[in-house]
Amino acid sequence: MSEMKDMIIDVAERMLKENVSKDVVDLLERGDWARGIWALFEESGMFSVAISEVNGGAGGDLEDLLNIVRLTGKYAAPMPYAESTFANFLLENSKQSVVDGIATYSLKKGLILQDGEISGTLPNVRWARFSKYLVAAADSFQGTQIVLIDMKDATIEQSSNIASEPRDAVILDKVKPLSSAVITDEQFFNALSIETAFKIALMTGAIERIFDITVEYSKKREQFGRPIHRFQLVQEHIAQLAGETAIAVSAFNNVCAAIQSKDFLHEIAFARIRIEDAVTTITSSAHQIHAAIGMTHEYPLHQYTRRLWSWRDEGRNSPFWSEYIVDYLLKHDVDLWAYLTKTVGKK
Amino acid sequence: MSEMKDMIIDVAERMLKENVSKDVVDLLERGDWARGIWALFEESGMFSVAISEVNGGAGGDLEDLLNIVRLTGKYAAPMPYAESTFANFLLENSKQSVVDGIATYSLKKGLILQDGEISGTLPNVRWARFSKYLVAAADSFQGTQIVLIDMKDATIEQSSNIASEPRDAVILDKVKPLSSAVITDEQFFNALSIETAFKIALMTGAIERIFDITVEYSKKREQFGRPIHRFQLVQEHIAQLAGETAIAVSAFNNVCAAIQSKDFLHEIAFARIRIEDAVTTITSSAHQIHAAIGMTHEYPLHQYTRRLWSWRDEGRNSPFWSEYIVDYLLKHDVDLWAYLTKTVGKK
Amino acid sequence: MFHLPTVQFTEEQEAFRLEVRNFLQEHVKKGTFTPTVDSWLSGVDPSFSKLIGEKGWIGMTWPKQYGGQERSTLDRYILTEEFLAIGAPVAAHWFADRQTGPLLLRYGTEEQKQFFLPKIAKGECYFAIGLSEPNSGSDLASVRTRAEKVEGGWIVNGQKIWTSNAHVCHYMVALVRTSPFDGKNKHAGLSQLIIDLHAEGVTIVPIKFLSGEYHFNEVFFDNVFVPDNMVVGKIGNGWEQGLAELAFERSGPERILSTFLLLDELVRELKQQRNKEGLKQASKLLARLWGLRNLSIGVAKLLESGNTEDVAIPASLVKAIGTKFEQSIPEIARLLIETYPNLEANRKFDRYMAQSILHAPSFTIRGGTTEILYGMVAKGVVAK
Amino acid sequence: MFHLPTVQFTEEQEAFRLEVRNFLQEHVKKGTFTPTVDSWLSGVDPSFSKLIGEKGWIGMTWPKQYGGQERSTLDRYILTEEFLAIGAPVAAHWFADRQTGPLLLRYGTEEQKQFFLPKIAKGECYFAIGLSEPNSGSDLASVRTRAEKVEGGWIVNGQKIWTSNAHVCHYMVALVRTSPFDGKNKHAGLSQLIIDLHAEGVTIVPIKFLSGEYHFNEVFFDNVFVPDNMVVGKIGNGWEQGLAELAFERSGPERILSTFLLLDELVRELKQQRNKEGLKQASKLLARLWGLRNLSIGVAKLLESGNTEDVAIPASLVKAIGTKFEQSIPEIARLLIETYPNLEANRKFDRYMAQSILHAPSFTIRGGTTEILYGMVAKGVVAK
Repeated sequence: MSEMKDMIIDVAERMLKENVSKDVVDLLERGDWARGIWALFEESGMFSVAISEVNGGAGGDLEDLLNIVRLTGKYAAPMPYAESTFANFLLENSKQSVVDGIATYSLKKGLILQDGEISGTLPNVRWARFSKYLVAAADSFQGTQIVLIDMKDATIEQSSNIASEPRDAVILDKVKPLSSAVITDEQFFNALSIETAFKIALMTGAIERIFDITVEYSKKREQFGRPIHRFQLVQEHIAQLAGETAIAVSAFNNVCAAIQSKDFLHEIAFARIRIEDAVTTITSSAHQIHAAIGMTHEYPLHQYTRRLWSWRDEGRNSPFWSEYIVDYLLKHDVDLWAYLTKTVGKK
Repeated sequence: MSEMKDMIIDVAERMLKENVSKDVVDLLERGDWARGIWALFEESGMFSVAISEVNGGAGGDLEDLLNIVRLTGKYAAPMPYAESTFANFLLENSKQSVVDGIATYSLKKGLILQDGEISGTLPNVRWARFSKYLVAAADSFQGTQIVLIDMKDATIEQSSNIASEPRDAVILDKVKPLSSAVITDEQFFNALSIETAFKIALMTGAIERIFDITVEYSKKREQFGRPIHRFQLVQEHIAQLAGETAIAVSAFNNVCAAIQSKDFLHEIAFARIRIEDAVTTITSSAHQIHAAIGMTHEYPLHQYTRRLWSWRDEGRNSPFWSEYIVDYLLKHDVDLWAYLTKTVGKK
Repeated sequence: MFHLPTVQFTEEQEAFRLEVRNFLQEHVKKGTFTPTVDSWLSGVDPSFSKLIGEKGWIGMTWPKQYGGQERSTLDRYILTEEFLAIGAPVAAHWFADRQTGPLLLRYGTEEQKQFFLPKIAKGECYFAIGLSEPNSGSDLASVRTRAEKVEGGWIVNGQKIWTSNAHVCHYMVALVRTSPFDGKNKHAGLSQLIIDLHAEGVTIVPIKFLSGEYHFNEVFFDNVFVPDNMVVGKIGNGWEQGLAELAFERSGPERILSTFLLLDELVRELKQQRNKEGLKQASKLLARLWGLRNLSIGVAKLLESGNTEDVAIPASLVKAIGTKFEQSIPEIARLLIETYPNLEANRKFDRYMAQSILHAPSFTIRGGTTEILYGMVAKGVVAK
Repeated sequence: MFHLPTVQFTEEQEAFRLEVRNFLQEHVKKGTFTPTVDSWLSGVDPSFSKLIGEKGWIGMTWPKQYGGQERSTLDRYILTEEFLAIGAPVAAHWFADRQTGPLLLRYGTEEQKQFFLPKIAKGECYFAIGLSEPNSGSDLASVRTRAEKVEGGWIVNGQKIWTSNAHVCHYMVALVRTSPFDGKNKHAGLSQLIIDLHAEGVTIVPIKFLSGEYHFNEVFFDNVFVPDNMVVGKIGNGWEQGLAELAFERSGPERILSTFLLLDELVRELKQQRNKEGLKQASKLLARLWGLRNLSIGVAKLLESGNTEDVAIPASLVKAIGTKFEQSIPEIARLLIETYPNLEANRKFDRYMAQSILHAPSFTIRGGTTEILYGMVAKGVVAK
């Protein structure tokens, strides 16, 4: 964790808290987004966190960036911050120049790069309609390449997820990339795992917020003449929310620590599997405590639960990471306890 | 359901209630069993229920028998009633003469019948040490055979399940069966499914009893100055017990009705899968409500929960029946809703 | 206490089931309706309701003199199952058929029965249920909407909330306070009135659902005049009347099948993939559905035989366990088949998934929360 | 409130882990002990405790002057994990090491510390915990065992129950009433006394566990004299002292790993079968274990840094969620690998399964029921 972390985090949280009201989150449903907070983030250098100084970055690290991403999840900030920063992460890690302005990315199969031209269709590309650049993986004779595409060259079919976030189909027909670079399978897998860390960050943020909203509601709301948090069955829900929130936050923090230590693939696998479990419990308990009011558009809870229900199916999810763990266990003759304590092969 | 059902059931329940106290159930742990209730059952013709009149039976049907088996589960009666009656069921259904006295059975792989002699080992045979006869499935050149063996010819290695019920290994070395008969694969599968119905009956009985014991306890036991059934979290456990008990009882009754209608394989599959689910919830909620006292040998709860934990892993269990359903779905191009409503192929 | 009757459907009942099924499948093919998850609450389609009314499939258990068919409870059960299994848009007439009809048959005046029941049966007259009020939640006795006696009727003032589909309904059966609130007997002084939703002083304000859809409303009453002949049953008896209504309507197929479309699609996709392991997981869901359906049909059979005493507990259990089952389907399905839930997706699995996820939280809230049901069941079994 | 510290173990810590592991594996090979599920409660083996004491592995965080090693909380955490992961019989000295030692270090007199701690550290002196009484259950304030002041000490009369392994212990720290019960302040007037279990007037009666095993006891006190120097802390302060003791001991590896042996055997058998689908199910258990372990280690780290304020809620959460996790392992495992649970089976999977099933119900009862923990957590977060 870099030394600037506490400061950056404080600044980011203050900006988000002051500028992302429920109305701002709702902008998406009217076809707009939070340009104001985007501009503030640009001014305060939030986009250069974790970009190396050579590329004009401010010198923070990935953990700092993931913590800001977590906050954008906590405030459901309707802007492509995670997308733009991860797009630049992909560019940097494949030794290409980073870009300014709104960028998005896709690591799905679907693009083919041949004779210097890219064709294919990518479904559910985040924020495509608002993006200036797309960073994507494309198959080529040289192997997988990370390519940078000018969105002016793409055709877009608009669609959205159940949280009303833009998830558009992007169609490329013989488009020349602005740049491209071959990456190894290992690099590609690393990119997938960092993408998963971004999703874990976003989901952790939303979980934290749901916990706060729900506990607050349980104090204010009365039934049968008492605040509802005094009923045992509500207490059970609160305890379950607290437990899953604590585990999600701690999973996220451990993923960050593992990334710093460069040995993180299994942590990311465990964290993703565990946090998807948490989403089920958290969304269900939070809505049950809120009852009818939580099902209304006017009340803010759904801005976080709908995002969790969307985000948990984005990127590589629980079944993918389960398979990763299983393949590892089947390939290596490891003692389970040594595996869990990271002491495999040590005596 | 035969007309005699209500009468038989009443008589059986009265006898069990009066004669199977906690002390009687405990006999097993001292190497003995309930010879008294066995004799009463013999006197009142409980062993000839569901045996055809040709074979000297009293003319009841399988549903009557299953209901008595359910009651022996409800009272944890420590005698091989289900085993002896099912052994005779196997004999009758393979057109062999039924036997008197204690009999047991095994439908596990392990025996080979060759040149008129049987060899092999069967693990976990119920009540073997007390049995006069063993009815078992043996592989032969003619296919599967149901064989009747005199237990004098067998070597027994005693063992017991976690409910302290005798589950012995039976070793046969070139033993001549008293009788034998070849059965078809279909007949064998039917036998497996009726065996499962017997287990469902036993488990349903134990579940009913656990429910009764636990509700009674929740009324008597006080904490913080109130009977515990007034605490919401105890109410949740009681409601879950009630729900799983209602579903188990109704599953059992539907299995009986299906057996009467001769179209029962899928019912037995569903019932077995569902009741194993119920066992998890029921044993956990009942013990949680009872807290420490339920963990003592002196209190009767464990006589039922330990049986459930044993019986649920006997015979063909949930994974086996899941596979049966899956194979059916994969082999037949059926509409799911038609399958569930038993209207496949009807227009 | 748990020995409910078992039901083996007769040939006539099976034939009726197939008749309904063929009719509905035909109309799906024709495009009369598009199947949706949770269609009994969100599938409002008055023209479909009229079509169903023409078939004699609304109020089908009622006396013929009031437009009914005098068919059995089990026939109605079969009909409802087929509607829900295919996701037919039956929401417009749902509450009138399920609740208002039986209420009027039990407590209504001859005039009310003659006036309302035939219209309901034709699929032309829809009723909303007016129970909840702002902040009342599960505490229904805290009703504040009041009716004051005037010459020839009552003047109603107050507000109902979470009223499903009030915007397409013609009337509401509202629980109102006809005597002042008595802290010692909160259930006294409540009455049921039929309120014309187009009467002067009634304002219906939509409440946007979290998905942006529109199912429920706030309904305001500002000096609304309700004539005496629109009182249901006895003044002051509203609590008992309303309670009876609720208890018997907890155990229908709509507490089991709200997300059946998704389960159906899950099994279809798994079969196409020949995914044996996935199907094994799904088989557990089928066993759960089978267990719930036995219980639910057993309750229907009990009701048909007129035994209402033993119904309350198993009916509450069907709702408590059934709605959790409905909720569990999307959570399990998403781990077995890759999906990205989207309300406008072409792929059915993604679309049903989106509908299921967004509607699911309601299942354990509407019609009595799971927490309230746990308390009712526990009190019931302890009292036996 | 949930941002617990993360821990990356140092090379020294890792070396220590491997030292412990090698030692234990060697002793399993030698036959010093047979691994069992839930060994921290049911694995009583005084000779093994002495062996551990010789290694300096009891009271290892305590000051050297009292026989400790002044090692860190995390070292002790690692040690405990290794004990439980291999199922070592650490029950005899368990409570003395986990609870009595810290209690005496915090509240004990110099004389008590010098007398008891070195013996505990050698693995020669075992303590029982005397909290529960007949019918007290979760309501610990309802303690009735009373101590009356006499010349030079106290006369104790009453009864404790569910006292784990009292039959092998030398002493008990008992919560007793030293002033009459005050309905308005149930927590006042309670004190902690060290009672010699071999003193006159003490009777220990075994309570048979449901499996026929023998872990817990009733302990009767009939005019037992306890000298003044055996009072722990202040007279009347027993509730606070006891509570602190409980809160900090809720989140150890013993709330996560009680059935780890079974999980380990499950994965081993699935790997042998190369059962990919079964392993996928198991991988979810691994992720749950990983999540709990992070939380539990985070709490240990907080305790090490002296921050006890933020510990109570996460510690209760580890216990509430961890014990349910431990219980879930046999229920999931039995569906993945064919088994017939048997305490005497040769096959480890069947044996661990039997041990797990029979012990599992205790996990969510002992040391604070899940229901009590839910209430504590909810009250805690609402108050923040």
